[in-house]
Amino acid sequence: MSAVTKTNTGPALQLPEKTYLNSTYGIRSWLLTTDHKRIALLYLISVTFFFFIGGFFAMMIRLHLLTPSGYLLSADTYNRMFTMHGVTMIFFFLIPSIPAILGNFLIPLMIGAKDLAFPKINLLSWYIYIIGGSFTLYSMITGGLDTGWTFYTPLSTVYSNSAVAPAVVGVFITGFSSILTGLNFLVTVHTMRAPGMTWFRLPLFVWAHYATSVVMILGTPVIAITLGLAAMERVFGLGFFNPAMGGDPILFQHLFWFYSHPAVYIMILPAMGVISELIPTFARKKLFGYHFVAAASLAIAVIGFLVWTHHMFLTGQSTYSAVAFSFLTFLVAIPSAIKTFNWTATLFGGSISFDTPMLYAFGFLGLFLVGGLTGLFLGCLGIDMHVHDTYFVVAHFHYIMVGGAVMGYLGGLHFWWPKITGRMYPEWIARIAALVLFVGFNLTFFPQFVLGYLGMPRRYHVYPPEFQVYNVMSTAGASILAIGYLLPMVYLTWAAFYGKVAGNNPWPATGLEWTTQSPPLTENFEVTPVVTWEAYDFHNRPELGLDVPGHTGSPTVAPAHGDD
Amino acid sequence: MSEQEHIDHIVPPSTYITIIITLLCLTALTVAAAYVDLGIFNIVVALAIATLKATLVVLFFMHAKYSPKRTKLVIMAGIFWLLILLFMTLSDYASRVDYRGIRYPMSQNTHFIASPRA
Amino acid sequence: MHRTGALYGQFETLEQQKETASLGMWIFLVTEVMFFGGIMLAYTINRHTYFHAFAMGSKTLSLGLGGTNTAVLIASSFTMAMGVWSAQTGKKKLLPMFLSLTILLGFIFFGIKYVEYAQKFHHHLVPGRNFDITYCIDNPNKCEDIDAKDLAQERHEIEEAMAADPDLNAHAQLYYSAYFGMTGLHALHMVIGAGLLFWLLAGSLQGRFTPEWNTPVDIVGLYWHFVDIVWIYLFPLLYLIDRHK
Amino acid sequence: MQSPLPFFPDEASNFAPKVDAVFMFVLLTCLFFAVLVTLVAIYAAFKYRRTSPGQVGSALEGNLLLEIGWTVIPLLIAMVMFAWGAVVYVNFRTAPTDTLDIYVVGKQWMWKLQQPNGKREINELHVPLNRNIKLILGSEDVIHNFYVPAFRVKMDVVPGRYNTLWFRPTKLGKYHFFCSQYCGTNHAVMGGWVTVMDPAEYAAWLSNEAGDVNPASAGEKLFTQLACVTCHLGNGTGRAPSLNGVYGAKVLLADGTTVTADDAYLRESILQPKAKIVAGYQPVMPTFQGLVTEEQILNLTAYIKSLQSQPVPAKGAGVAPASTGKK
Repeated sequence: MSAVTKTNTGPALQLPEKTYLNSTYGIRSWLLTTDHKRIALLYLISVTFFFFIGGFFAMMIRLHLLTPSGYLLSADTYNRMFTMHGVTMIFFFLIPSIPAILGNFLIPLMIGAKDLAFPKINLLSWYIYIIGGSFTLYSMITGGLDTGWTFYTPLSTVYSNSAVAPAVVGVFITGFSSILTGLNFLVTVHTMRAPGMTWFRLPLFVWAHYATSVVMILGTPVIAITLGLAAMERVFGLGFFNPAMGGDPILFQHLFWFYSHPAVYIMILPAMGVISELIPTFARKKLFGYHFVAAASLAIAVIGFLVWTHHMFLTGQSTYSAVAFSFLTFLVAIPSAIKTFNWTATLFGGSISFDTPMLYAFGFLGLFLVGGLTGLFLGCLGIDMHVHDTYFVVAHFHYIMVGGAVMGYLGGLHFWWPKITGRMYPEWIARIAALVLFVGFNLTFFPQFVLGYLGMPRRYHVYPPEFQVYNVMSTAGASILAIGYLLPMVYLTWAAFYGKVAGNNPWPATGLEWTTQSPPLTENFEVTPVVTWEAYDFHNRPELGLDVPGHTGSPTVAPAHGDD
Repeated sequence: MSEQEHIDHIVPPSTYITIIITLLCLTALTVAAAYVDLGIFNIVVALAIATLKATLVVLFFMHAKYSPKRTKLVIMAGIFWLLILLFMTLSDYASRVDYRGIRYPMSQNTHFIASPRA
Repeated sequence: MHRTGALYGQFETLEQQKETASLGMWIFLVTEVMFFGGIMLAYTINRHTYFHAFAMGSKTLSLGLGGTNTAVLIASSFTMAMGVWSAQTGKKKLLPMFLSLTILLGFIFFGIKYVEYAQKFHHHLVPGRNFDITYCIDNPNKCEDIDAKDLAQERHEIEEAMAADPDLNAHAQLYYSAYFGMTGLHALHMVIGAGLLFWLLAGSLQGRFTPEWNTPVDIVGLYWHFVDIVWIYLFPLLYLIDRHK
Repeated sequence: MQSPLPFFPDEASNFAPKVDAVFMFVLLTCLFFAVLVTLVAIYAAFKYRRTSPGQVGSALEGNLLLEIGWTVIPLLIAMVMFAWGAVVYVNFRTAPTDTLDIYVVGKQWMWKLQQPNGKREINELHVPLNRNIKLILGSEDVIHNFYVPAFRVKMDVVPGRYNTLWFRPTKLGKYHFFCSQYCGTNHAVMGGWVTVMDPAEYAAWLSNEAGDVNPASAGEKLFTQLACVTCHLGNGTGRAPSLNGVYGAKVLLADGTTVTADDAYLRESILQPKAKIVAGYQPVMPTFQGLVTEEQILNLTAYIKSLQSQPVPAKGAGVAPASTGKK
């Protein structure tokens, strides 16, 4: 038998004496830290906080929609709920979730660096995030926000009676947090790789974050200036987007979607990166078509910038332009398809286990498949003219962002929890939670596809009674989903303090982050590692202690590096 | 180390002086050009001169000419994405025709309905 | 992470550190390009839509002040480049001098900009409730800084533009939104740049920058040149195009 | 929609079958791929499940032919989807020349429509069967969107410009239309009904007004039809004062004076809403001059009279509070 079982059950496992968690103490050592791992934990706490705020709004929306006439909230309150749900979830949960938590924690570990290139800027970006978040929370408390997360003008700049200015300023500020994170990642991947860590030995998680950073760098400034102009328009009466002054509200949409469409890739690319780690690890096999998956990430980042007006097919944009953008939209579907096929192909010939992270990976595959394919419906001009701005769109992007990004996020959190905390989460309850999430998610959002095709528009606080059946299903699903989100929050927190000690490499996995102790040292590695293996290569890594056919060496006497 | 030379390439002051004189001359030229009505070429000439000036600043003052390929890639990416933003948006405006067959911008009708804020 | 001399703990070598800082600055400048790109797009589309109003707006700006400011900023870029050269070649006396010159030129720019802004406030050309493109031709006694000949010329131009675009006042306001938006944003960047230059000046007076380690001078230089480039575009866009149509 | 779990809305325009056909093509293609990938993944997951703790997978790294295959084949299929969809859309954006033009104005939160002969409607659209109809869309305030699910068409209504939308109704009946671009508080109630009529009936309708017997109930119907109800909410939370108990009572105006809400006042308020503004409210009500006949004004007045007995809300009432009323 292999050493794996031994390392997992051996009684001798103890947390290492010195880790990044206990190197210094006190609130100052956390709030002024420049350690990327501690900053990642700061993000984890704040992002989770915003997730539950956004989740609360979501619950109110679903409860309200149980009946056609909506007994729970007034029209204005309902409008505030869905707007604040969108703003919180997109700008304060989805965009920072995987990059700022897992990316921050793992990228230096994965490339064998001691920290990110600019540790102080990394801390600064967390503070900017908190300041932006505070502005937005302030707007929620003082009058709320009822413009929709898209802030369409002139509703947002002239007609809305809610606290638009602080919310817009909050999102504007948070944008800089995202820019600085992206900048830090790009520079880090370029200049901080350990010896031997060539570009094509990088884990795909790093590739995905590289692509994400490109989008953050190039897209976010545009939303910043756009929201800046919108705020100026509301406060000082600048007129770029106000038709009463000759401005053009469609221009706002162009600028808004130039960022906000690629922003979808900021949300989904890191999740794809997580899945590209999970599948090879739990199939114990190299990822099928590594180069293609890496290239697909970059292709998504680039082509993703060329499709933004598919959100505007029915605003009266030029017909020619609509046709061109529809064409490009179909092109951007291809790299995602390539990734999906490669993940599926990786399973062949694998040695597949069904640990919780892998269940999330399977869940991601299924939900991303539905979400991605329904994107084709919306990119198709002839269908979009019917389903645009209906619940079909709502269902589609929740499949991508919740089904895709959040599944990836939770999968990654489970997978690296032993690295982050040094302790294992309880396996069985975690598997149950993953299943609950999958079932609850589908019950919540699948009926919305049907609702959309039947013609129920988005953002309705009351609706014709013929739509009720599907709304009831959706609300029932949302209740299950809520439990599915609460469970991991509870047991992961518990496991961080009382879970079983995990050891350095419990799965085992091949990444550089698993060669150091769990939780890692503040400097990550005792000596700078030298990389001699390809990503996800289980065959030439005898120190993992696996039964590789053709290798007879016992793991305990294995050489330090691969013997090829 | 060749890498080191790339980074610390020292541009002699004579080059800087040549560049600033060129830049000032180009500024004078563009101001002079503004006094001549070239029709549609007003904007072309003004932007061409500005681009030439910006290129000189990037290449010499900012040492891009002596920088590693990676830096040049970053600059090109920035320009490329800016062009995507400008031209793909303009492509919509340039090809807009409204139901009366009127092209943008003449189709923009701000007198449709007086809409003072309530 | 511990710092050893000029080397921060996360790096292995000084070259790596310098490379990283310079790459970081360049990438930041790309984000700045996109940032200004958004407002340039708003400008472009509105100029395309309301060309009469925008040409009219250009004509109300002073070419002398704008041109002088362009020259001033180009000169400051030159002194900055010389500053970087002084740091690279270890001219410890010249560096503070060139940095001070750069700051001085920056402040001359601010001074001229202030004169221009004050004029616009005075002439009711700031977007908002009091905006009135015809203010000066209606109240010549309140705009004594414009001489009678220019005023007559302006009256003629405004009447002509009004004939082509009856909503001239609203659309000229868009021009001034672009003018104040773009130059204001540029001025904000200049203020940040001036702050950084003061910080460099303090460092250079302490002799902190050597031929081996002058990264801060180098990257602040990049930033300053970028701000110059933005102005190189703003000048023709706001002051020059269609001025003499 | 008789089925308890409907999947398709009515197909009532020339575009409905076209959109549904593209939809079915994309749906079936996607279903095929989704099922394929799912089955393959499930098969692989069980076939290659881990049998011993130390087991590793094969050394398989990739296959160029497969990669090319699953790049090119989806690309070709996607191009078919794109082209088909684009054909339908271009047809939708290019209106024929023989259309019946109807002007539509969106306003927070009602639709004002005008037939070619000048006849006006609010939140109702009557169109003849099998005629090409073109709606010319404009907005008074924010962006709206005119959406008829049964016709499978929608178009944004953007302030500052005209958009158009055309269709040919192919089935008699009454169909919902919605505002599907979020436009503020009452976005969800900013909708109405499209009635597709027999051409002869339509002609008769165009030149006729239908009467109603009971003035108060006719007035109530009008009150909803004209979208008065979206602002004059009974509970006083709307953008306009509650009309409960207003009739015959004193009303406090913005300039501090009071008037008695008699028939003349109500008539004036309907036709020239900006003449006397109730204290605490903005002059947002559109004029109904030319929109309502004298008979309809009488009906509305009768309805407002019938609200005399309704409970007056504490806040947002049209009725002047007792203290100020005495002055």
